[in-house]
Amino acid sequence: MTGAAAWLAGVGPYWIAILLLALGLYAMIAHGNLMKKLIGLNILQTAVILFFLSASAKWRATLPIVPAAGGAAPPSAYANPLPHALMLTAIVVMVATLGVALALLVRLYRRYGSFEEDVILGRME
Amino acid sequence: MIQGHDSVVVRTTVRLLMPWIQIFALYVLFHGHGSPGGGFQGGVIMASSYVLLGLALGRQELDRLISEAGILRWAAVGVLAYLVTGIAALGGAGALLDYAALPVPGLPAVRLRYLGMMAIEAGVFVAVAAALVLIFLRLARTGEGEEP
Amino acid sequence: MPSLLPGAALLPALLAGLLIPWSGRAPNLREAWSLLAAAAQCAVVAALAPAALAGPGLETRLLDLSPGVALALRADALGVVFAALSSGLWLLTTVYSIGYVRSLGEHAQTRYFFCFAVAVGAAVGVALAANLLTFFLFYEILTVATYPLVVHKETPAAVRAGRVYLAYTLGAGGALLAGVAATWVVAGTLEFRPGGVLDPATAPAAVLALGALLVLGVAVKAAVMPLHAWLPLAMIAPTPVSALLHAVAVVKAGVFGVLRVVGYVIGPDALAAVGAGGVLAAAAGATIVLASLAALGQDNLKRLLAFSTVSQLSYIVLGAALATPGTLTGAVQHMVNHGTLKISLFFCAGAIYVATGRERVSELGGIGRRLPVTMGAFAVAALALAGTPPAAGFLSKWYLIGGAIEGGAWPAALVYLSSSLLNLAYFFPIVVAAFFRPPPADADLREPSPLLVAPVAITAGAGVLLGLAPNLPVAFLDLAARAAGDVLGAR
Amino acid sequence: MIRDHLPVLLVVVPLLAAILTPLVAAAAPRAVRGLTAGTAVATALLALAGAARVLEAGTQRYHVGGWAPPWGIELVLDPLGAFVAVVVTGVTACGLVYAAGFDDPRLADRQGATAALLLLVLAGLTGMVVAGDLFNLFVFLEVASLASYAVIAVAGGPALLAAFRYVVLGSLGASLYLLGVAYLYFLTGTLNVADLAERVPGADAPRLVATAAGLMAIGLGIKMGVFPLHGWLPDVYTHAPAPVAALLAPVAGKVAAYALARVLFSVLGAGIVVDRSFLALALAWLGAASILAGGVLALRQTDLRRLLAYSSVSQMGYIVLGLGLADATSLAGAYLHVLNHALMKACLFFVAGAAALRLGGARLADLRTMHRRMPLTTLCLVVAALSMIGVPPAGGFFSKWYLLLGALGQERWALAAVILAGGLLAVAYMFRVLEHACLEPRADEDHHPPAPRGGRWAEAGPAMLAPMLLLSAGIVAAGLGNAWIVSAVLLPGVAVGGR
Repeated sequence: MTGAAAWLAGVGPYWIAILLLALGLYAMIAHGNLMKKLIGLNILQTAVILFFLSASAKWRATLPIVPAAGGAAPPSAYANPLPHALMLTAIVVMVATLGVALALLVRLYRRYGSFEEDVILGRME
Repeated sequence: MIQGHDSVVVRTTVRLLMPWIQIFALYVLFHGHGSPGGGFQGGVIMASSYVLLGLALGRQELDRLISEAGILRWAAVGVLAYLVTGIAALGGAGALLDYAALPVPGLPAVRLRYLGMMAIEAGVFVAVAAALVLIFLRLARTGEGEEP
Repeated sequence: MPSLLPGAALLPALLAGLLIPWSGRAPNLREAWSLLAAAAQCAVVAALAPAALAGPGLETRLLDLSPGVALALRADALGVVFAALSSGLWLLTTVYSIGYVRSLGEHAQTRYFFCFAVAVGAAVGVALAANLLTFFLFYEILTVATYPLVVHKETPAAVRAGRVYLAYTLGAGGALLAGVAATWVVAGTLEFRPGGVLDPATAPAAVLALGALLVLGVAVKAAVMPLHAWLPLAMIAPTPVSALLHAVAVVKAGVFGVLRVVGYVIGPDALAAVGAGGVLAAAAGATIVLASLAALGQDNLKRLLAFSTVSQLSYIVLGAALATPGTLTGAVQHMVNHGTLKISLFFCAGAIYVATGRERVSELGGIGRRLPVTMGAFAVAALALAGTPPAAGFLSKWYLIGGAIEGGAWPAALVYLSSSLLNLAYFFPIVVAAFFRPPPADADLREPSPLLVAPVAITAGAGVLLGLAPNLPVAFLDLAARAAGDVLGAR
Repeated sequence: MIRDHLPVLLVVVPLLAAILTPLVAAAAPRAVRGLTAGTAVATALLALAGAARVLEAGTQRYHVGGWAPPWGIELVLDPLGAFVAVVVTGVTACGLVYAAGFDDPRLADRQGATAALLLLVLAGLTGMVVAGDLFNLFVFLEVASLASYAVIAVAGGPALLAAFRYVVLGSLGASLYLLGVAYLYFLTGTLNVADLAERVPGADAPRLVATAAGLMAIGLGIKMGVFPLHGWLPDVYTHAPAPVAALLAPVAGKVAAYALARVLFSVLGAGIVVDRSFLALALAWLGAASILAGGVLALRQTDLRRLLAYSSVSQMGYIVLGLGLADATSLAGAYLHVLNHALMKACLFFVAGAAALRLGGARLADLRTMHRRMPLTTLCLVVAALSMIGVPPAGGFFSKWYLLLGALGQERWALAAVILAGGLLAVAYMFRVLEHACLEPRADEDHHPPAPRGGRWAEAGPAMLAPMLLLSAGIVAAGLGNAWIVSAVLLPGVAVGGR
């Protein structure tokens, strides 16, 4: 394997996840626009999910499902399904969060006519 | 308010695609046992068909097919199906969601597991599809009437 | 000895606390509850005295407050003295209060009588507490229950005084709480034991810290200088409140706390071993003299009485700090004597105010001719407090001075003597002016309602009687001697 | 039969009711109040039954679907969990009865949605308590959080922005927690609490474990609203609908605190948070900072609910401080404060809600006539305020008492001083409230004041009053019964789960 491929197969994904995490956090802090904050949050959540998944990534692995016809693969050929199942749930949670947040943003926009936090605060008074 | 798309091509294609998407959604649901898929994934696909319809034909067209209140009820029914199946297992002296203990006489445990899981997945399917459509409908209301 | 009687001593106040708000719309019934409760409490506390004289006293253990620490009440000699004092004076004050608040048409009378009952119940709880945590519990309830009485007038000045009162007393409560917790950590017990609970091997630094926290906690209510500032301010409360709470229940709970802490937690020996007794004695001695001097300069009668209280309270603190048999007996006895006499003086101040609307010493010229009973009682109580034989003040001072000399504490004896002279110096001009100046011109000045005058006369008379027969109606002197013996006999 | 299923029923019953509510609301709107209040009371009774069962027969483990861990989902009800479950469900039951009686016309048309969401919050919170693995804890945390974001926004207006900020910060917290969970999973290959407790000590990766603990502590700290992670909290509890704030404020943070305690003491074990390790020190001082900062900020508030929100920051500090002190006495104090603070904060928020409804607002100035027009409510206010200050025998005193014993026992004088200072700050801010609610300052020195000025009787309805009075009684009962709670439930619990 070349250097880059080895890095990607090793700690690389972790660094990428952490980079995304930092990116999302930065977006959440730096922007006064609520929509951009929400996007930042989504990047951050995705980063956590990626981080979790990268632990169970396995080259040329297969599903841990025993075919009805028999002929199961050796256990070492299976990918660990648990992180996938967990992250599927986490994604559902993320989607639900996104839904709630968007609904709030829609109502905020209708009420105050802006996504900018300063503007909304100004109009609140 | 989402307006329908102008193009006849788009409108017709979407109409033609609808049943196939929905059949695919059902396929993913029923095939969740042996391959990737299941109620959640199927439900998302199911919801996407309605979202597509809404985007192509407009909100008014969609409202003729479904109402927000009705969808909310469907979502509740889906979760209810899940819970009722789970709780029914208590009646057979099993733990919650222990399908083998479902109080259906005359069926072997393997069959009960299969059917129980199917009922659960169907519940998830309905709930997820309804919830996602509901989110879409709510967000697509933007601009109708001012927030108090 | 296990018994339900000490617990029963709390019941009357508790029941009154429940019944008074219930009868808020029927003032006569409401006041009847107060009177009944006070009488019942007197009876129960009097019944506790024989066992306290004969042995360690009756004890009630209720539920646990903390693992290993029960909500327990023990009627030992010291406790019974304070409980009897509070109960007896509650009865008189209730009579007086009824006359006072009705004459003035005070607002929020239900709240007033309710808080009064709770405060007196808490004072009895403080008196009978068998351990530090129980003591702390009632001590805090006392603070909180008296706050509405201090701010009773709800004027901005009263609210400010209430804030100062809370800041001092609850701040001190924090120190006391720290001390209680530290006692548990250091000694492993919170029981009051005559002679103290500390292991003689306890590090001096720990004893010192413990003593500082505990004494600080109780010294604020005992108004030891420089922690006395709340007391003159709190005189803004209605006079019966000042009388009972700031001459009797609250401040006496403070000095009682000093006696408990010195005699039953730290122990006089441990205190002396770390040199803290001297510091406490010095602070108390300074307070006696300085507060008397401050009283000389007061024109407002209640403030004058407040500074006199500050001074007299430190008699007791000084007695506790010296810890000889004589000073301890005198200190306990002085709680009773000062309480009775000072309440009499406050009652007089209130009666004068109700009758004439006057609060200033300079306005009292000639008033004795119009209010002969009230001012006569004032004169008797003032002289008795200054230590004129054969009245009560003389007796306790006799023990205090004798004890101080016995313990070789000559400066303390001098402080006691000089303070007696100062007492005369600030009381005598009032009495002289009241009787020997020409009476004021307004003709309709006369004695106020008998509900006010009777308690005045009774307390002043009791002040004299306590000097002649100090063991009546409760064996105060014997109990005081017994308490001193308990504390010192455990050496 | 029921007693074998108690752990799962604690979650399923409110969940089922939450799902049924929209259906019932569509069919018979008037039945919704009875359904929600009844469900909450039933859940509280289940929690009591669960606690009785745990005390009698030991920890209850429940395998969902009959699958044993590590394959199946395990629910666990142990003494501490049962204690927290009783607190949470009991206070929530009071809150839902109160909410059912809270006849605010502005909320009438959203009643069904509000009720469903509140029941969902309850299901999420009980789920967090019984979750036997860290991931399900996360899921239930999010269920409770998502439902609370939505229900806060029901009030509209400023509550929308407050809810949005809560979404962002709360999701950040949940994500950080999940990141910490990922670390532990990578390290041990399991998420089950019992398995983790066995494997983490042997893993010999102290830095990784500490990082995971730190991430989870920050994540849950946001949910708890500990200073300086409390930014979302005051706005949320000020602007949320009054019954919603009254329901969420007392319990939501407590369950997060309980989760943190479980993570620190049951999962990571004694080796991590002990004897002034960095984490223990950080927690203790974070708690101390929270006590002081929350108290100081509360001093300046003019709105009762905002004041109470900052006081929550302060009181939550006591719990965190207890976790940081990390000995049996302090932990018992921290758990006891979960109970006491839930009781008194619920009572105070109920009072604030009743005042907002009946006196036209919950600013301190609005409380002026309260003592005359709402005497029973004022009584509840006084009892809860005294508990907050720490006047015995109210419960609030005793949790501070155990914390103080713990701090002094470890000779940590500064922390002991902070505990006492927090009490004095509470005196300052609560007596400000009491002054406004109980005194009507007179301008002059007139001793013959006129008869009380007009103002009609405005006491809240029985469905609102009864929970308040019950909570006030509970505050005193929790104080008088604290020795039993501590010696029978908490000390054995922390001995098993903690040291």
